[in-house]
Amino acid sequence: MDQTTQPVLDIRGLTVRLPIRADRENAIEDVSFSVLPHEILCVVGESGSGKSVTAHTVMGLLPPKQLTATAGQVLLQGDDLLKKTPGEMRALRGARMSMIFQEPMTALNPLMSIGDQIEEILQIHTEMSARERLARVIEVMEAVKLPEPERLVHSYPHQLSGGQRQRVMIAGALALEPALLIADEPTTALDVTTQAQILKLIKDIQRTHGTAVLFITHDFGVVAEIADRVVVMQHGLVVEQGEAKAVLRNPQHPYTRMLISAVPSMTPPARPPKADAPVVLETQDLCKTYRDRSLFRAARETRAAHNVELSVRRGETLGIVGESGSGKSTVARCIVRLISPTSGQILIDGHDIAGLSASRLRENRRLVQIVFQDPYRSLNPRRSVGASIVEGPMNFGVGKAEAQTRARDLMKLVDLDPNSLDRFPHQFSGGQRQRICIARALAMEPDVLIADEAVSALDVSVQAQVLELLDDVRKRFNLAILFITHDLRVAAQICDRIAVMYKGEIVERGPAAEVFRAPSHEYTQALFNAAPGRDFEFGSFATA
Amino acid sequence: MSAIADRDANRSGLRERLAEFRRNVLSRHPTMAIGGVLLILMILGAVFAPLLFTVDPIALNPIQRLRGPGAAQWFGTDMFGRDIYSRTIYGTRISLFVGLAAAVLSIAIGLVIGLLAGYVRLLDTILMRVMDGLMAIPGILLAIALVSLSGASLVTVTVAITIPEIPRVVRLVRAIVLSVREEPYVEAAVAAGTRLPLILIRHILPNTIPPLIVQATYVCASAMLTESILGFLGAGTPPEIPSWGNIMAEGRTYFQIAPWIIFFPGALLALTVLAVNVLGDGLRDTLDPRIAKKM
Amino acid sequence: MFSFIAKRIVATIPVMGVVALFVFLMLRLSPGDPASVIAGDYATAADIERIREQLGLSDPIVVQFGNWIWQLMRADLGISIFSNLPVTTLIAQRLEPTLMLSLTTLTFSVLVAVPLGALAAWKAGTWIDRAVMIFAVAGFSLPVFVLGYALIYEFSLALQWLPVQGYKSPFDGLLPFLRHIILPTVTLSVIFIALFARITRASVLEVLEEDYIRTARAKGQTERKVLLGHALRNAAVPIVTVIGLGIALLIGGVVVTESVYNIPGLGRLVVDAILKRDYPIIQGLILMFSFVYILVNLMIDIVYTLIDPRIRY
Amino acid sequence: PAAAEKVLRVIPHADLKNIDPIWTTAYITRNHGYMVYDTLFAMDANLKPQPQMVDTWSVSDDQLTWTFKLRDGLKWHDGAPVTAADCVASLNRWGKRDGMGQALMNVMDSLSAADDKTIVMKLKQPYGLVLESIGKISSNVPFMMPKRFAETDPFEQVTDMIGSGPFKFSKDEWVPGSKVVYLKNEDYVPRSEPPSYAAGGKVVKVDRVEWVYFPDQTTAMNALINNEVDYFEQPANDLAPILANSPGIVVEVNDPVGNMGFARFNHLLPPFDNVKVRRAAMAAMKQEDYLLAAVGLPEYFSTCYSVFPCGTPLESTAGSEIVKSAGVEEGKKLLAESGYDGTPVVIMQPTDIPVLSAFSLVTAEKLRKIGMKVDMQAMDWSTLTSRRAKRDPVKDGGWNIFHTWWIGADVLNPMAIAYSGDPAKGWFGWPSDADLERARTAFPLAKNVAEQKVLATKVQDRLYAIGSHGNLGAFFTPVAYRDNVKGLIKSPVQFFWNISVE
Ligand SMILES: Nc1ncnc2c1ncn2[C@@H]1O[C@H](COP(=O)(O)OP(=O)(O)OP(=O)(O)O)[C@@H](O)[C@H]1O
Ligand SMILES: Nc1ncnc2c1ncn2[C@@H]1O[C@H](COP(=O)(O)OP(=O)(O)OP(=O)(O)O)[C@@H](O)[C@H]1O
Ligand SMILES: [Mg+2]
Ligand SMILES: [Mg+2]
Repeated sequence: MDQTTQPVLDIRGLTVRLPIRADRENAIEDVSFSVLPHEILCVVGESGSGKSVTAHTVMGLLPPKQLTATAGQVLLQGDDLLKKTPGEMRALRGARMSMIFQEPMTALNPLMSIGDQIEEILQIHTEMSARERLARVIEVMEAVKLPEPERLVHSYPHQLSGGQRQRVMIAGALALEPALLIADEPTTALDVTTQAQILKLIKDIQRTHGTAVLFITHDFGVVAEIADRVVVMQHGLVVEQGEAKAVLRNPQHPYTRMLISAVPSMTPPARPPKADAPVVLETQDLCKTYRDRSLFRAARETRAAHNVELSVRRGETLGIVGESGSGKSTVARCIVRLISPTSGQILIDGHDIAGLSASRLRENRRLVQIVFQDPYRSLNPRRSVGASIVEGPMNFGVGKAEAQTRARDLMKLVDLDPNSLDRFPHQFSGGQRQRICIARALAMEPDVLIADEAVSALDVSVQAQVLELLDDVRKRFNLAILFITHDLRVAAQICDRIAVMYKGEIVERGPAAEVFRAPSHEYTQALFNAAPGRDFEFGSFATA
Repeated sequence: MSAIADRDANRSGLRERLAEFRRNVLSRHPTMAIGGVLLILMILGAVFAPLLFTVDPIALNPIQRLRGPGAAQWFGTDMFGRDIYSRTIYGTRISLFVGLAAAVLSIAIGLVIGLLAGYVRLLDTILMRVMDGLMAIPGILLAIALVSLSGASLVTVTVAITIPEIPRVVRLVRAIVLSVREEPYVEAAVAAGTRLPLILIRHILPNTIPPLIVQATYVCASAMLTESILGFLGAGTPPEIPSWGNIMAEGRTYFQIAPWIIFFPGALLALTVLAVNVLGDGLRDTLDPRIAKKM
Repeated sequence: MFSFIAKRIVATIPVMGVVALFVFLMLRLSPGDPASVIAGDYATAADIERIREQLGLSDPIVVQFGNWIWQLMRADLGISIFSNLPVTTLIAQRLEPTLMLSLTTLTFSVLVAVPLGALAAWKAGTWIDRAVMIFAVAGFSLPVFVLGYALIYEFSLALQWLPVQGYKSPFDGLLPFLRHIILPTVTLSVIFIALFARITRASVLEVLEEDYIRTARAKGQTERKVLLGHALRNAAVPIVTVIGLGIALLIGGVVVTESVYNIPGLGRLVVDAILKRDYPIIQGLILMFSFVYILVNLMIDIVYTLIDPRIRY
Repeated sequence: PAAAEKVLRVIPHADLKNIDPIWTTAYITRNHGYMVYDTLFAMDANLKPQPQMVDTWSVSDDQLTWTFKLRDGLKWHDGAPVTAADCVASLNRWGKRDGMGQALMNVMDSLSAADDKTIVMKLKQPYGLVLESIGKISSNVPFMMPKRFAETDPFEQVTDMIGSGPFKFSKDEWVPGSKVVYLKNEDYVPRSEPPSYAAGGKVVKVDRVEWVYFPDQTTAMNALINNEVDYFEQPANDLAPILANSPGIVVEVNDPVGNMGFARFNHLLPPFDNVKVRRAAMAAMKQEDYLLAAVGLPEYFSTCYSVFPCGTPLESTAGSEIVKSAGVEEGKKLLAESGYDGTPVVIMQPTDIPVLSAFSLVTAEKLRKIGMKVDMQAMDWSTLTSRRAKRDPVKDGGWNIFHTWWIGADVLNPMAIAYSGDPAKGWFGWPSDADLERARTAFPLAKNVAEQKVLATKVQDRLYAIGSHGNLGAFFTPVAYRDNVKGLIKSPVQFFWNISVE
């Protein structure tokens, strides 16, 4: 066989068994695919589909005794990894195959300097002298474009940004020029702009070093951006694989078709302007400065929101986009008055609630409701979902029976069985919980609904459903929605108008279509340019 | 029709839950089951002490002093000829009382203070300074001082053992409150206009229960030990009321002459504390996996 | 950093204030006072009143408290009512044994418990783990004095290996010091070994779940080095915290151990003082213990910065 | 120094908390006083005062002027000679604190130093207990100290330990609560007579005496067994057999007089303000039960129905039927007659003193048996000492009964404060009986022994008649020591001269 076409990684009929009493018998079943040299193979699939288990099996990092490979072969350059002893696996890990992980924030040892952590891998696998190792460390740090490597080697992870940390991870993974690099959602936790840089880095390295890359993601944008070939997994099975372009343009398996159809388009659909509807929410000069007033420290001030001016009309969705830390949540929390703004005004139906006392505030609580990002923590796990939904209305004097009826109606509205009101949150899936949260917010019959990253934690298919629901309730109740997201595709789909936040300020605003077509502020442009697969238009396929 | 189905669902839910309890708790933590059973036996022993072939535990009988264990006195007699078996069985009452009372009191008081400190910013600083102060005083010393200063009685001993435990509970509760109040579901309740007392009771308090139950077992165990140490240092429960602590304390001079005076209550104490600790560990593992890791 | 330490020391003042007030009120509002103890068996009520006056115990409580605080501000802990010696002298006389016993106990417990706990975490779920944990729970269940008597009986009387009691300064020879300190140390350590082993096991277990442990494994690092190099150090912060909290417990344990082994330390000084109502000693010592506790915890905060580069003050 | 310093390592019966034997009556401080200080007179084994610092003495025919001449060679530890002025000041300070001292001062006209060596005491009236007072064996002992210290307010402690006794106090080595060290006073000139109680020659045969206090009896016992100490002053009676059976250890009773158990009623409060109730209680207080419970081993106790220690000159059986041959039945009967209304009796139980704790337990049981209600209140001895001084009703912190013991030497005669019948000046419990007080005050004025005996009998009779206190019998505390320790002096007080370590 030709050296260049022999797969670096060849997985054949791999089955990994889950511990007894798990939700299914095998985490992955009869998985077969291979990664060729000079190739980026993307594995996509919904949460729980077995992507990580596959990767960990290759690395020999499955939790011992809980997950075991029961059938198949994992060939790394022809050697069956499943037959190796733990010692032999250790020798391979880091040297011939490396892995980088999703969370750059936690994947580095916080107590060890950057240099030491990269150097560790050289220490384990080579006989290099200390000086040689240091030289190599600097070299790979330069290769991943970390600034000032000589200085940075002595830094600790917390002193680096997320993107830099991920670069450190990559530097470590590449220090010994492995044949195979496994990247398990390496950019999911990063801002789009950073994500774009990291993706470019991986692609560059793969090109220059000829490393084979097994890239795990659930983001089709990313797939469109970098994949040579794609493997689609569902419930532990490989349902489809092939050339990236072919799969994306012409998916065969219904699951793949459904997934791809659910990817929101970067082009906003045409939306009728709502210029004549009354303004229900308006902020003027809204500022919030966090003061970390601690007895033992100099007060640390974070200017999280500065002179934020925005307005939302009835029946309109205003999107706030921006990268992490730009102050989006701060604005949302001020408007809901979970925190008090430092200055400025928040007008709800024309009444300023920015400075209301606790008791006056309570009377106004009904008008603004919020849905949070994390569906798992947004519902009190100890109370039935019914109790959570009726809590608000009953605070405002609605009788129990009436509140119950309203709750049942809302359950129907969000497409859930009204009889499941007395079930507990853990008996629902993430998407269902997010629906319940929406129902809870609607139960208050608010004028303004704030969705703070309300769909970011959901799989694309579920995400599409929840988005649809939100748009539906907006129409039905003529709600004003403030939709906060960092996902431009999502913003494009649901927002009438967009405000772009950057370092606590709104740098650009306008109708969604306009902003997407011709972003004017340079930050907005950078943001849009960084969106993965922005040039790829995902088709919509019949899934039946 | 649907109501019946519902009830069935509930019933099967209950049955399922029981089965799950058996599976998860009893099979995974057999030690916890043993601890629980032991504790229940102790409590039964305490309640039914008069029926367990005991004699008057404070009846003096100097003629029979310092008899070893035998047919007449199962656990032997002490220096006043009192029956160690009866004293030990009756002592269960006191030790368990002290343990349980200290646990319940410290948890109840600590809970209130902790909730207030955690949720009412203004009180936080003051309350926590006071708690820091209390915490800084070594617990045993505080207890000895309180007992010897205010006179030995069951009440003072219990109070003296309880007070040093309070700051720990307060800190625990406060830490939980501070983290739970940031939870989205609490914020959602705030946004829904729920009043502070209701927020505390409905949304925050339940989160403190599992770790507090666990904490209560540790307080209970350490209270029983502290009671015995106070006895040893001459500041324990009054000698007229037999407790494991003061039986041992009174008998310590006789450690080499009449070891049974110390041995039986000591063994029972160790066993009970062990049972409570094991129960606590098991509860922690089942009720509160998060804390399980942290402890 | 220095301003942090300075501020922290300033912050101890209100806490110490709470301690001072608490201790003072506890002493003055309770029955029993030193006058009657001093007066002895032959005294009449008039004699006792005379002594009370002499000791300043007849002054209004506020005045007494004021006097005491004023005294404290001049770094004066007062004079023992009974022995007529300055409390500072009494403390100085007895500091060494308590300090040494505390140090040996902490050292010994840490040396035994941390490896034991780490081992248990590493072997979580195996019989080793269970054995360590059973020992740990058992360590919490045994009254200190019973253990003390048993050890004396076995090692001093039966085997004749070690002395029964007493304290010898290490400055007068290491061997006698060690011979005298071994049994008390072991007695006192049991509970700390239990405590530290538990927390070590728990925090190592938690750390072993962390992503960076997986990273280290992905690098091909050996399990031993993963445990020692990565896990243990990261687990150190909670362990050190518990060691700090253990200081309070240590003081309590010292009281009993010192009695059983007849070590002339601070623990016995304070218990004797409580039983005899020697107010200045009780006040001074409890204040000192509290101060030490706060100081140790401040030191621990500083240790954090050595362990963890993220923590900066 | 000499090849090997001779050290006597002692476990004293208590911790030496304070060092001024006039300021406190604690027995341990008294023992300490005997180490450091010397006395003008001292009691011998026949309970007779013998000159100690005094060389010769005389009394005028009218019994009013007493002249004492000091021995030669008496020196304070700082090297200064002992002068009569020092002794006058010392007696004056003692006379302000001690009961017998106060009685003596009451009849004293003047006390002065005629010259460096001569003390002259003038009385207002003849007084029979002059030598018995200044030769008192137990607290407060009139110890002689330099004038500058003796002028200290008697309610304040002296600041330094300068005496003229056979040992010097090593102040730097004193660790209160743990250790006291005495060094042999090389300058001390002992009398030539053999030692007898506190009297006779105080010949020091060791270089150093170390008192190391043990708070724990078991540890103390083990230390003696393990040869870590030489002398254990007061082992718990029950430990005596173990010690006696250990090789190389001697256990014996050193105090021939023993201790007298004492249950004190509060005569001011109901129900014990009623003499019949008090006597009902006394009837039930069977000595054997107390002694067996508190002391245990029969070799260490004996019943004694006299209020003055059995075996001492004033021993008597007057009025003792109530304690001797009555019993629970008799008690019940007396109680029924008394009209006892069920008022509960508050017993103060000092839990930190085992003997007294045991006494309290027995009393509780006895009182319950005769049909009284008992409220047992546990506390430590410190609380008890301050509470017993309260005359208030029970609900305001008063009390009904507590227990203590007197060493026999403290209650040799009616002058002991325990036997006072004057509630204004008397001891806690405050019995009131004019006849009793008359007999007591007459006692020191008695012309001869026979007259004294009559008065003492009268006192005892009244004490029993009014139910002054419960008499719980005599008990003896053994000492235990390594068999290389020789030369113990039999005495109610522990002395360390004449003891050698071989
Ligand atoms: N240690 C484990 N114990 C039990 N089940 C596990 C374990 N690890 C994974 N699983 C199960 O294996 C299945 C596959 O999990 P895997 O982590 O591979 O999913 P994934 O595709 O990586 O999902 P995600 O996108 O959420 O990371 C899931 O059902 C998961 O619950
Ligand atoms: N409670 C707080 N105390 C201090 N600083 C805070 C607090 N909450 C947020 N910040 C800071 O305020 C800034 C804005 O935070 P915010 O949460 O509003 O950002 P965001 O745009 O919502 O980010 P993300 O997309 O990550 O949710 C950040 O720098 C953050 O660190
Ligand atoms: Mg995954
Ligand atoms: Mg946010």
